[in-house]
Amino acid sequence: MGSFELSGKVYQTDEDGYLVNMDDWNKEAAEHLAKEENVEMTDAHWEVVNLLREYYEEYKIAPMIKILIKAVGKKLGPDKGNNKYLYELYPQGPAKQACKIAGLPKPTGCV
Amino acid sequence: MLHTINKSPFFSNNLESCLKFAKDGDPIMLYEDGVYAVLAGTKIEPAMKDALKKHPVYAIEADVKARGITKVLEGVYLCDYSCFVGLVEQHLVCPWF
Amino acid sequence: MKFGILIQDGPYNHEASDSAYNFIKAALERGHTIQGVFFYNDGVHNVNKLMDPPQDDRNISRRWSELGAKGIDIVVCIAAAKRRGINNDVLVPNVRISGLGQLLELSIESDRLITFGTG
Amino acid sequence: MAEKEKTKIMFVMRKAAHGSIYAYEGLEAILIMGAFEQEISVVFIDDGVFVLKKEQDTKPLGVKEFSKTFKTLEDYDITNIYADRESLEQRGLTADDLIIPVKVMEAGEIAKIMEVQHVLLPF
Repeated sequence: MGSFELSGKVYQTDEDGYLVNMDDWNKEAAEHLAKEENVEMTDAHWEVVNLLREYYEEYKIAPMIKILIKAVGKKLGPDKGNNKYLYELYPQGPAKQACKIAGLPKPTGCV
Repeated sequence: MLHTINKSPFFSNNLESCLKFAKDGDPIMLYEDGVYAVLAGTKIEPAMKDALKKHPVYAIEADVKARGITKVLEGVYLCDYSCFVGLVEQHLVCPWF
Repeated sequence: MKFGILIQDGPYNHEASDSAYNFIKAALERGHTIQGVFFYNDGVHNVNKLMDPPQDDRNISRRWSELGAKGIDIVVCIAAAKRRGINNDVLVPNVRISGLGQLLELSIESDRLITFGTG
Repeated sequence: MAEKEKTKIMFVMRKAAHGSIYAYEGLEAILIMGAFEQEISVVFIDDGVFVLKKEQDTKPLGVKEFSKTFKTLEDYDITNIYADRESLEQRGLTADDLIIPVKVMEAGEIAKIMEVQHVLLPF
């Protein structure tokens, strides 16, 4: 468990740095989480993060990588719906890093 | 397909659902509280008698004895876990929980 | 034959653990192989070493540990375990925590998979 | 069984959504096991059909609204989803009341599909 503070607001995180309360999420928190992951947020990064949040809102689950690729392909076009593109944006794994930045719960990883 | 039932028919509809889906000739294994179905003289006796015409019905004897069930419906095979395993050797198992 | 065993409910509250154990014993006596035992849902409570039943009662977690010592793969689902506060620190010996992928593997590798639980 | 042959696994969902965890942990199992490209199917019988009821609002209860997660099954190419006609009818439901499309079938037809499975998992 940990926490960080931005503009006077405290954000609780779990042992892996994921936000404890999804509802705490905002752009500023996302920027902070990205920095921790050594990710420089560009429009392309935001596209994926926003898509993840929409996906969660609709399905109440963070998609695993295979499904994320499908969803990105459908929404943002086939040139983006592939492993290579997503790993360039999030080298440590798009499902893991982008989910964290998007403030989604940690993927269960029960595999 | 071997159907397994572990709930009393006086408590749940598992036996009822099982009988709806079971094909004639499919064996049924009653264990745990499922064995209350073999008690004679109850309100489900007619349904069980009907089931016994269509299915071989087994009940784990240890569960039957532990529950003081002495009046067992005719045609029910009282058996042990070795017999349960023997049925699983021959059939896909469909558990009704 | 190779049998896979799935256990969905906890010890003592319900007979499921006993039935599964009796089934496994009978299967071994008949010369079968137990490919693995997978604990899911409240079943994860079966292998908690903090279990301390009265002397005249069976110790359910010890039973599973003993089967594990015989070489049977005893697996606890990590997602179900985490949810219920079960981790490596409280596991009896000869049991491991792993993912649901193991249940899939058990389903594939066993000739029959049989489930015990409450429902 | 031949190495490349897919294993047929059917999830048999017979319990309602929030009174116990079976439906939710069953769904978690479907999603993880669905990722391994075996032949997964799901059948909703008895109170299991309530799991898919539209318009669930779990906010007041403070639990996850996981009925929505069933919509992701098609992303996993899990399209063999069945419901027992009589179970729906007895509960005053039709396929239109459900959050995802299902193949509504008679018990006898469902039993035939069950018979050809390698494993039946109850939730």
